[in-house]
Amino acid sequence: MEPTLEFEKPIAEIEEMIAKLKKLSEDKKGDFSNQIKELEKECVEHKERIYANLTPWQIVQIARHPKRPVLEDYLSLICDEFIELHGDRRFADDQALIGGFATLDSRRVMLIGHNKGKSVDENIKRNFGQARPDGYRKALRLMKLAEKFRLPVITLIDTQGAYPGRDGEERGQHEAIARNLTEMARLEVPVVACVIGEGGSGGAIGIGVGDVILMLQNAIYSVISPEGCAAILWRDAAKAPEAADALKLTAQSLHELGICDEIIPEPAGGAHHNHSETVENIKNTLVKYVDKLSRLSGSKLVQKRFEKYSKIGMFAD
Amino acid sequence: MEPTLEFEKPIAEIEEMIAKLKKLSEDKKGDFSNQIKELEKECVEHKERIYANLTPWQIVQIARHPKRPVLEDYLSLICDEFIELHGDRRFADDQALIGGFATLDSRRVMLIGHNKGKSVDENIKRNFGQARPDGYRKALRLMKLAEKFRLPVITLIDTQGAYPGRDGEERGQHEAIARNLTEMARLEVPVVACVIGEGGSGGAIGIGVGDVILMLQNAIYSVISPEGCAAILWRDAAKAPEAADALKLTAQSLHELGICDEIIPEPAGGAHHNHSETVENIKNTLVKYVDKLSRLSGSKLVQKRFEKYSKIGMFAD
Amino acid sequence: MGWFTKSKQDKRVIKDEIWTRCESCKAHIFKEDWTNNLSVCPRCNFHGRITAYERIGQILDSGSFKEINQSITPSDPLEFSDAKGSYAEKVKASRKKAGLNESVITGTGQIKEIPVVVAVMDFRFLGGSLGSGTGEKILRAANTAYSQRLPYIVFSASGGARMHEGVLSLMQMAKTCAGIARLDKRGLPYFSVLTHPTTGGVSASYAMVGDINISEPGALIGFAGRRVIEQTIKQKLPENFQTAEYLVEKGFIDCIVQRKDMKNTLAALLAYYQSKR
Amino acid sequence: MGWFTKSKQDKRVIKDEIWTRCESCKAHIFKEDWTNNLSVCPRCNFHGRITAYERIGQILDSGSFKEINQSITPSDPLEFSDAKGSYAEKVKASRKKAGLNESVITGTGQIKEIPVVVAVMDFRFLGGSLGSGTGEKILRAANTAYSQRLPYIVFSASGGARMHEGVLSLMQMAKTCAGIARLDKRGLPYFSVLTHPTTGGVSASYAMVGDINISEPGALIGFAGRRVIEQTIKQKLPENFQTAEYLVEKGFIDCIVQRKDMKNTLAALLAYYQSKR
Ligand SMILES: [Zn+2]
Ligand SMILES: [Zn+2]
Repeated sequence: MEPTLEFEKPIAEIEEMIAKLKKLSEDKKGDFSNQIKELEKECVEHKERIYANLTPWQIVQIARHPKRPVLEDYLSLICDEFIELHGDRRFADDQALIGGFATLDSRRVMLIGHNKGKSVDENIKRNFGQARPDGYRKALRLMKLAEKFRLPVITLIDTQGAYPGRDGEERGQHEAIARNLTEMARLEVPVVACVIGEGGSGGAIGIGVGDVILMLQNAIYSVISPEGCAAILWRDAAKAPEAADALKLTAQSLHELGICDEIIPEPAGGAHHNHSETVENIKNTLVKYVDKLSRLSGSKLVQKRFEKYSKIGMFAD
Repeated sequence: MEPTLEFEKPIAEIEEMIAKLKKLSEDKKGDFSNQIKELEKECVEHKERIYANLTPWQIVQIARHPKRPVLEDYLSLICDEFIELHGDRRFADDQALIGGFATLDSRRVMLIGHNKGKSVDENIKRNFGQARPDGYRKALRLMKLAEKFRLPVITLIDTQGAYPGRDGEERGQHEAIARNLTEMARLEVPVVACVIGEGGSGGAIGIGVGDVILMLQNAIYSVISPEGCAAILWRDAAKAPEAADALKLTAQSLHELGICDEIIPEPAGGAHHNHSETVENIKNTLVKYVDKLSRLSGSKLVQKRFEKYSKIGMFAD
Repeated sequence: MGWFTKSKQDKRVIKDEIWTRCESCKAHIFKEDWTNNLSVCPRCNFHGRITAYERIGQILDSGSFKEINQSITPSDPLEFSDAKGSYAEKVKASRKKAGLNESVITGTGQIKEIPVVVAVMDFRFLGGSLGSGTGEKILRAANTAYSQRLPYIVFSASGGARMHEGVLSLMQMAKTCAGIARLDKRGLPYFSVLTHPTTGGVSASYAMVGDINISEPGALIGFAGRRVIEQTIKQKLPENFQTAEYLVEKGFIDCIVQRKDMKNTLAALLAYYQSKR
Repeated sequence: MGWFTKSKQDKRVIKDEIWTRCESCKAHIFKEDWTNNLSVCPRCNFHGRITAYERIGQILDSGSFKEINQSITPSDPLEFSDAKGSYAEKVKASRKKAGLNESVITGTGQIKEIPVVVAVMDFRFLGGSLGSGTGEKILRAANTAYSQRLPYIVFSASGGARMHEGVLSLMQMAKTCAGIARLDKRGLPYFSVLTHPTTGGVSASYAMVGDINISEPGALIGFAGRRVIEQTIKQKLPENFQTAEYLVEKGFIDCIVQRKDMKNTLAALLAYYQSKR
């Protein structure tokens, strides 16, 4: 597992010792089976202790882990078929946010998601999953196409945020996101939104208005990055761990706040430890909600979605 | 009247002579009343002969006359109010094609038109009325707004054509025009299209799908400019007069072909000879059709519009 | 006794009482002139911030405003605290200073006898930030317009989302837009007036999806902050970047209206909606 | 007797009979290889032009095609003549050469047993130009799809409007799009396949408003001609300007599909429409 997160180092050290002892055993340099057994026990205990008590800031690091599965992994592992559809029919085809027809367990859907890369080259082409207005407009076009074809929409959210560059601003990042929020509210097909990694503010919600909002166990969803929040409210970006805590950005917190409808479990230590287990969990949950929501009429879906969002928020009156 | 068209020169010469004789009379240099009377008679005869037998190529020149009234003239002369609404909500506000709420004789409408300038500076800002995709997308946005507000749409067409530049092509001149053709076909409010000067191919029809198609008497409407047609089919742009003849691009020809529903008369020699008369004619005709079409329901309008366009075309079967 | 004999400290107090300094051209303007000119700088036409109730006074027919949901005020759902103190304290201070319970005032009223529903943001309350209460009030006002079939007009003035309410604040973007979508479905007009400044999450939700988007001269309107963008692109931005005028050029604002003309313009625009009802 | 003894003239004849020269890479390819490869260059993957009936053979299930409106053919509404002769003569020559009555072939058929309506343009007939007959056939086919509630697929290949029919040709852009609008209203899918070349008035009407726009590799797709644009901007254009690949980048084409995969891809796409019917 590379690179290892700071708080995972004790585990990595034990695992390394176990590996060394096993090698010695294999090379007939002695019998270390007792030591190995004890270390393995210790390792399990360590894991349980560490992973059961992750701080929000540790979860942020898992959500951003470079080996965490990204959209491409889900496409290849959960889809029997994916036909990418390109372009916003206005200006560009934004590779930071892609979509197309997909088949999951024989369910045909429109699948849309932020497209983080797995390498530097990919990330340059895909702008690290930070979409421009063209990306959001493409997403909307595909959602409207799904509505015409009566297909459920699945969105997989994984972005630091919408791209804060000059050209994005000039082409109306605000308008593109605002338009999506408005149109998604009245889309007459099921919309299943799932945060798979980082749910970064406007860039996340721009494809995130769902009948259900799902989150992977170590995904985060926040109004601002912990670093950004710390820089503004603590006047010190290094206070990001405190901000991460205060912002209540974990799946657990969002579930308690009534925003996240279901948390999809990850393997101990995070999705990057076991892609296939994560993928199986997410696929089953997506299919469950697609099936459940597909039983409702378009107008019923819109009505219930309106009621869902009407209820979000806490204030005194 | 400046500048004078080639075929109007005999008239201009006689008018100049009349002016000189009148000046002499005023200066008490003699009595030229008989000569003046004869010349005036000759002038009227000349005008009748020339203006009654204008060739298509001469009409092209009138349609392009630099003193011919442009959109701005109509806005100020036929509208009691005009509130310009800007922008396509995507990329730009194209000043080559503008629109907004307008009031004509107490009728409230959405008025959209190509925006040729009256000076070099204006024409640079307005790109000589040659719109980019942003202009066509703005026009569509305003038409959809009119539909929401249940307002009739009036389009005033006056362009050499859509802008054939690199950026227009890159932002989808084809898509923008095609989209307008498709959406205008199903707009559930009255659409009155009127060619006031040049109706240049795709750039014209891009705002030209109407329940009625009106043309000013000396306006032209063509699939290609006479020069362009001559360059391709005659391999000689100087054959534009022949091409203008062959293309059947005058209001009279289009009326005979069943495309132009009504020809709005211009003063003898063309609209540039008398703006106010032209303006009065056009206003009355627009109001007449707005009133007539406003009696039909949205779905009836769409059905009749579909039938109208279904019938356009001549072929053997 | 002439004021020349006063101490420096005292002079400044008097100065603040009778002068207003224009945020844009830095000119000192007699406070009375400033107020009489609707808080618009007579020198440079900068449209200064005004309170929600001042705005309502300028736009609605006298005596026609009936406030709704006045008592809605922030709770502290995350029990949020930062280096400078707790959210709860900030709210308390802001309520006291601005004399408001939330960053938006909503209600019904008339513009030249045309009945409308309005929501007017007030930047003094936590920088006009979008909290749960703000979103709730903007949605409820939209719902009033929906059920009474009235035009809806929102005046925005906001620094963006309210971090202290975390994702609850972010969700208000979707919540308010859901209300706007419903108005559109029923064919009801929604006008958005973006005043100085309208940025972040508010620019990326209800403020940008008006049937007609209106702004005041010089207003700052943007999604990402200028400094964030400059860091991203490692270049300086043009002077007029993110001004209302720039947004007209880029196609996002229908028209810029002087404050003194705002009421007349809104009435004129509403007339186009009314003409076929 | 070996062919070395033949005259130069004779050699060229034989060469033309057995070789095809690729329009793009200029390679000489055995005609049989060329044809077996669906008229796609085995060297550079250039997708050469094919006839409408060849296309239909590649796309529709064998024997499923039923042509409609075959007899529609140009009249000469403007009695058009230019320096090179009359339109009537050109039509006559084109009919004879291509063995077609118009620049488009329309009918019903099946793609992997999914019933569809298709219109397939043929560039050999007056450069695939959009005449009154073309527009009529494309609209009538759309109407067939409308009344039988079937998907509609149009394969475009066109130099644009047909000047010889004047404004009647221009009006076909609106006429065909009116048919597409009606399909959309009824929720019927419309796929546009833009093949080499699709330019001018056809690109600016039905070819560009597909629910899904598909193209073949390297196809030329544009509104204005390259030379006209270069004259306008007084600059050279990039090499790949107006290619299908360029249009994907610019956001106007959903996907580029190899000719050999076209039938399978269309069937796969149609399945997404069919799944909820
Ligand atoms: Zn000032
Ligand atoms: Zn080749």
